[in-house]
Amino acid sequence: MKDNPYLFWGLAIILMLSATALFAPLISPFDPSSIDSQGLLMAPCARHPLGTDGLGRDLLSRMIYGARISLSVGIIAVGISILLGLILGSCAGFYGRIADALIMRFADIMLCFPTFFLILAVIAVVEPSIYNIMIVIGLTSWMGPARLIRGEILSLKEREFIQAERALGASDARIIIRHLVPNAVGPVLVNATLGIAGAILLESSLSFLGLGVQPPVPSWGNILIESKSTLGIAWWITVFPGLAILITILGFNFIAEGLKKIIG
Amino acid sequence: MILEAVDISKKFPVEKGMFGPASARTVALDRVNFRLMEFTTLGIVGESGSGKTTLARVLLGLIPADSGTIRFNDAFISDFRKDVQIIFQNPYNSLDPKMRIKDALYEPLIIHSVCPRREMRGKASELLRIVGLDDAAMERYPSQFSGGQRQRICIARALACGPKLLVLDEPISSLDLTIQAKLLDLFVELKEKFRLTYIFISHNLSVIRHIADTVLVMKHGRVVEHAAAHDLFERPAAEYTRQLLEAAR
Amino acid sequence: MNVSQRSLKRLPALLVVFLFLTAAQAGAKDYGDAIVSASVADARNLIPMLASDSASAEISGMIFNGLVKYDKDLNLCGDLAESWEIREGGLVIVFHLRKGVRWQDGQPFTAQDVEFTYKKMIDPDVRTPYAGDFERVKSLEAVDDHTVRVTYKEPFAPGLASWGMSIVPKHLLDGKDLNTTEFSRRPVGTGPYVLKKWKVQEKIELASNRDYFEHRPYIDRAITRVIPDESTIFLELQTQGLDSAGLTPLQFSRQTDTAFFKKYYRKFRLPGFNYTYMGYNLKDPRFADKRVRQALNLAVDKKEIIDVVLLGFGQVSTGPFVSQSWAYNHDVEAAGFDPGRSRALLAEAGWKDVNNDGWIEKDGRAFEFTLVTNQGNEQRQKTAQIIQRRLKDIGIRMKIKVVEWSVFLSEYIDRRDFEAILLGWSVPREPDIYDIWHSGRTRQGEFNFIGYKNDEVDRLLVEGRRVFDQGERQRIYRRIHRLIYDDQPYMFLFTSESLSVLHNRFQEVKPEAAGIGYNFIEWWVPRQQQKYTILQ
Amino acid sequence: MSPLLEVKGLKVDFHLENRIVHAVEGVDLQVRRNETVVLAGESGSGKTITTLALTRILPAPARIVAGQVLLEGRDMLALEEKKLYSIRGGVIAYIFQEPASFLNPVLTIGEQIVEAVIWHQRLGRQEAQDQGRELLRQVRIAEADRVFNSFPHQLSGGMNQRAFIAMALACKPSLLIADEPTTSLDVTIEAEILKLLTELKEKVGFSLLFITHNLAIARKISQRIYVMYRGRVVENGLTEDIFKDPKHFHTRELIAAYHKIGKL
Amino acid sequence: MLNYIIKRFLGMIPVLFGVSIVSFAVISLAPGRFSSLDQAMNPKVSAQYQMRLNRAFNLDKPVHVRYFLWLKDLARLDLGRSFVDNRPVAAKILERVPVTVGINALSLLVVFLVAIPVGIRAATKEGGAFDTATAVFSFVMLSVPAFWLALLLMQLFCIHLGWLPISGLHSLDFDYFPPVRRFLDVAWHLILPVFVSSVAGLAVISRYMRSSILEALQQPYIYTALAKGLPQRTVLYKHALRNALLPIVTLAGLSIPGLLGGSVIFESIFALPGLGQLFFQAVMARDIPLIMAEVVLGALLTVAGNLIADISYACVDPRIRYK
Repeated sequence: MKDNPYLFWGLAIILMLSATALFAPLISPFDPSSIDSQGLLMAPCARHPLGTDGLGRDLLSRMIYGARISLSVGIIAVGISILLGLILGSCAGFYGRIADALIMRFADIMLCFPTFFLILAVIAVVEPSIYNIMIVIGLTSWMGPARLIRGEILSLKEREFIQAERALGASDARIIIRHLVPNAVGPVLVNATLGIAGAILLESSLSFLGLGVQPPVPSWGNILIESKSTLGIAWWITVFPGLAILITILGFNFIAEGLKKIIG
Repeated sequence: MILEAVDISKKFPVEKGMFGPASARTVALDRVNFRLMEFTTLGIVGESGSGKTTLARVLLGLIPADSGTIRFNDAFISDFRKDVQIIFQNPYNSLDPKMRIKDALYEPLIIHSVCPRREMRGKASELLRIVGLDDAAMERYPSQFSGGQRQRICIARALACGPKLLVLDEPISSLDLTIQAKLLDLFVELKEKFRLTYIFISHNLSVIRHIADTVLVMKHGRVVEHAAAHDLFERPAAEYTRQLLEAAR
Repeated sequence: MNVSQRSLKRLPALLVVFLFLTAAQAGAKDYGDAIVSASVADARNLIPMLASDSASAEISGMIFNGLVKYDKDLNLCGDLAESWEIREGGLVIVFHLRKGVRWQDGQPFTAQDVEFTYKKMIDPDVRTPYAGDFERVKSLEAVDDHTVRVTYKEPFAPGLASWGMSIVPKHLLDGKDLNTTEFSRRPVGTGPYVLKKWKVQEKIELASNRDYFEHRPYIDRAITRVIPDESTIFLELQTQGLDSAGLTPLQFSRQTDTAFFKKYYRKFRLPGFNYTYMGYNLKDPRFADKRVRQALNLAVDKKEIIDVVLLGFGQVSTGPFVSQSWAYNHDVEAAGFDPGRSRALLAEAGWKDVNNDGWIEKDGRAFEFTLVTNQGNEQRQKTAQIIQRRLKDIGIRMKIKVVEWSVFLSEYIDRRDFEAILLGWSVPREPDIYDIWHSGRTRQGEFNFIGYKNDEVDRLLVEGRRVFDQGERQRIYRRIHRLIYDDQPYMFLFTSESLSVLHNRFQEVKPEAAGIGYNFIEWWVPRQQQKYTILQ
Repeated sequence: MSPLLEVKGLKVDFHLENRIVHAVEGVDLQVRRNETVVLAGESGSGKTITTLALTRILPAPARIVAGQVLLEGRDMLALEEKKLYSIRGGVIAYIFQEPASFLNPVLTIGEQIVEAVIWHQRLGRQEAQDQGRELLRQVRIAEADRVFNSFPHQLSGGMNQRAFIAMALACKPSLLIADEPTTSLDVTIEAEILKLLTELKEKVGFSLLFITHNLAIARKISQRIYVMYRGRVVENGLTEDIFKDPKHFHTRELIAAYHKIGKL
Repeated sequence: MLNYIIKRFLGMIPVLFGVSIVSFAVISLAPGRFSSLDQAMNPKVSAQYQMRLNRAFNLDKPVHVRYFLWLKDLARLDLGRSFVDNRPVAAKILERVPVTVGINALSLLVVFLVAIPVGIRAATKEGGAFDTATAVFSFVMLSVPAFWLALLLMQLFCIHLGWLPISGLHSLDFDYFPPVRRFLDVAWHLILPVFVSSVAGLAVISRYMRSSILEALQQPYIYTALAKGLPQRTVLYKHALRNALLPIVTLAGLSIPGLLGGSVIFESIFALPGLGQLFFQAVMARDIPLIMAEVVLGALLTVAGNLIADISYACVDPRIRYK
């Protein structure tokens, strides 16, 4: 592990953040949604290490709960998109011809839409709770992984050890599960970590447009957006969530780089 | 007679670059006929592009032939996927890099349920012993072996389900001469021990002379000559065969 | 004062400039400079009758005039009409038009233009949202070039105010399809400012109309920059990139008490023309019970909302009017914050915390409802969260649902598919609120979507429309105010003050009931302080 | 007469991530003018590394640790990099195993020949192109013009190797190093290339250092053979002596395999 | 070449058709309808007005009928009129294209002009100070949320230091400036937006270029070039670089659709009249003709971009051009 600094630091950051998210109720000094009309916009001080926001809520607590939201949005959204990508990608890659043409054309169509249009369309039908956001981001970002997996499987299919498996009489399903997927999983994992980073960024951009996670539930994205109007006098409400997003995505990018080194 | 190939033909579409006509096709196999006697070794010789590899893949059913039929004598070949196996040329490509040798050997045992789960380890180590490797190989990955050792593992895997016919597509061509010699001896030994039938494909005439009983010479997908090894090397009938022999001397 | 100005104009330009120089010391006002303000959205259509969005309405308001307008004390006074008479008990209004008024392209303004505007207003093909009041007119007749006689089907008091609608030039629009004419991008009006340049989604530049019938405005150019993001607007203010802008309570109180702002800007805190309310769906049995509505009203501390959300820049609202309007009934006292009485009233209505789990129930069902509000309005979301916590204190569980604006209208408001909504009304100067409170206005798309019905209020609303005398109307509307507040169909929350800031180089800016913009053509900037001077 | 090339105690190490591999452990060899010497050995014996070390075109991880390479008396290892430019291609030229991968895929054959001629003989472009076409005819390529303007992937293995030889001989080197030039070719074409090489050697006059693991070829074309095993020269001598009376066990093993499946 | 392009164009039709169907369905079936009301509801706006609008815009007809009406107009290349201000949709899009395309093209230019040399230098000096510095820069810039960076830079450069203008494309009296000053004024306004929008691209392309060069330098034909005695510079810039640039060409081709993809957030913070804003406002107001026009246009560009990427790759890589 030591000879792979990227992976080491990446995992360190993400584990620390996951711990924060997991034990949020224990380590958060205040209830994130408790409004204190006397303590509006207090600068970072002993009582509020990261200061308070426009409604007098403690920023540190909101950031800690925000970690829970942003991380879970990232991980679950990418989980869905990777799962979908895996299924559709391997079918397109393995069964080829019609399946390939259909799935890839469908991916082309989906890729033509700007992400927020797809997301808006779904959010307009289902109101923007956290879970819907995760599902929506997942449903609208499977095209990248699908293409990647299809490419991997197309190249693997020609390799001789797959022909040998066929000659041994292995069924298609066995070949896909036992041989194609394990060999394709490396690059997919790298794509997944980058995907998580992308999903977290996307959630914060959605909050900017008012479509992200709805207040009072805190996510780094909507804390950051609410801070826009107080940038001049309350720099901390803008700086800290931004830094948190930066560090988290940096962590995932490091893991991706580290993984790339391992799978070569 | 263990196998008879009748008028096997196969064409491949040729990619003429992104903008060329897609319809041009090259001939890979052109009405190939031959019979294979049980317990013998049929050598197939030809230069690259002669169609020998395609023929191997057609025989294994990995690629469908455009026309022609392959008739197996069911006295010998009752279960096609069990009784007919293949060894490829490039040892670095024919083993799943993500799978331990133990699991690679288990694959045929599981697919054809050759023996119950608990006996598989024993069977696997026996197979390794047959091809001259020891149990230490079990837990290691393909990347930790030399080319020669990997080819031995492939042989062990092919033998796992007790095949009758082994198609060897240039099995030793990419190895050093000394290792080629050792593997040839292994092939001969295994043929006797398990009463196998070989189809041995190579572009190296001296290897074919060493191992083949009968020889098939192929050029541009057609069988140019089919004769007993001894006759072919002494009195080649076809002009092309003479050229090959001349070039190799 | 008007006559002397006009004669000056006929002198050759050079001489005029000379006169200015000499006149400057004598305390006369200087011409020149520009005022730069910002709008979150670009104007959509500058034809006044089609300008349904606020940005278009504001810009077209400077280019056109109506027959009447509101003066600084919110009373109606003449604009294009010099005077008017109410005849036959309110059935007929005769307008006497101002003489010598010209369109910005030099053509004279006549009664034909008024007749043309009226015809277009009631033309079904013209997509104007303001046709309602004009459909009450039985006939309009241009007696002569400067007299217009309007006859109503029945006396219609708000009719007079409806003639604040801008008049459009017949000679330019006759025979054209108003919905698609290019006129909407290149309007010609009678107003103090002329459209000079419109760069889409960037800026709209208006230049002063030298021949404006009152007098030439002192400020040469009025520029509106389109900046979609509020915080970017505030950043521009901090570098004097803008001369005037609205402020949020936070910006007004904390961010603008810096030396920079005190040095260059003047802050204005003016009464707002709006109120925010929580509307109940009166068809819901729980809210049909008046005691429940009054109990909820007692449970929420409006003062706290104003302090936290508006930082004190707002007043508690006690009804559908704003305090600076003559229709407002100052005797109506806000019910105050009394959770104890609220619980008692709820108990009286059968809502008690039977299994004392902290939530009150009736016939086994907990009091739980969802408040729906629209996205993009931070004040409403914060208010909802405070109400949520206060209702929790008396055992009522209220969920908040924030929905995108157009979904809010079509799925909740139009379909009456809500238990309670958090919304606001902008209150026009004319106090006629028939469309919101009359029980006849509850069909799809109409504004009495809470389904309010009070016979006396219905009768008074009709009466208020018939009577022209303001004293009599005042008595009616004050009565309506009392009745509605007692009925509590809405929990009236607050009226937020309009906070704005203006660069201090502009002189003669006097805040009045009608705000500060009523005398815009009088504003001027001393020559040496002028910031944007360009060689014409 | 002093030999054209003399290598004394050449040592080359490979610095991999966590270990050092001694690829060449002290090699001594000589090549006289117009002589054909074979460097025989199996894969991993260090024969290719030895030849690349002669003009210091080793891959990054390789480092020359000791030894001298005397070319007409001058030690190549001590020379400054700039001085080597005139030697490489001018005095010592190379031919490699798979012509397709050792030729630049995006440049025409002509361009790759011309650039060497221009660089070494400072000729004008037009003159260089004429000389290039003449070189192609010299290596018996029938349609010299077509080949001159084609790309490597449009030509057969044999044709590419002929072009490669033309390129190597463009600047009339005195020593041609051929690293298994025919291993990837068909038997018939292999014979043609070997015939071409010997003919050119007689006509143009250069020494040939031929690297192979195939003793049949070694016996056919060389006067002297060096046998390499695990980075050392284990035996050297006249070709016939080696075949008649091999001393080292590895040489004997090679000869035995040759007799069994090496010759026809 | 031609029949390949024709084949690809024919392939495009189903995709574009699919896109138009999906977007029409999505936006028509999604709840919420076009309404002219601002968020500050004005009671003076009469109710029948909404009915008139629905009739005027055929909103009262069933979805499939409306789709065919739209398709019929599209066949006549008439994209219809925007609900919001009744102006022809084509005009509304065209007037915004220069801004969005301009900024995107500029940042693409900056990205490729800066990232390629940076990538090359980082590769040739692998492991050196420059290499690690660019690596850190790339990682941070890849991870930073663009609008957060924009806000902070605005606060620093525009407010605190006052060097740069905050928003907009032109200074106030731009129309009265002499041509040279106009050019400088626009350039001055574009410094921050172009920088922020090219930051991510810079990071990606420089990393990509670095790994592409390193890979090319390990190819066998590099040994041939060295063996010919060519100097280090020629080996790097002629042999290695030309091969390493191939994937970059594809990346450039694939970013063509991005040219028209304005970023909503970006344009609202910098108050730039781009297509991103137009599209977002259209979707929010359910301005169906405008949405359909932009979606189909975007799809056309995406597919065209892919084609251009493939063709440019073929032009650059002879292995694909001729077989």
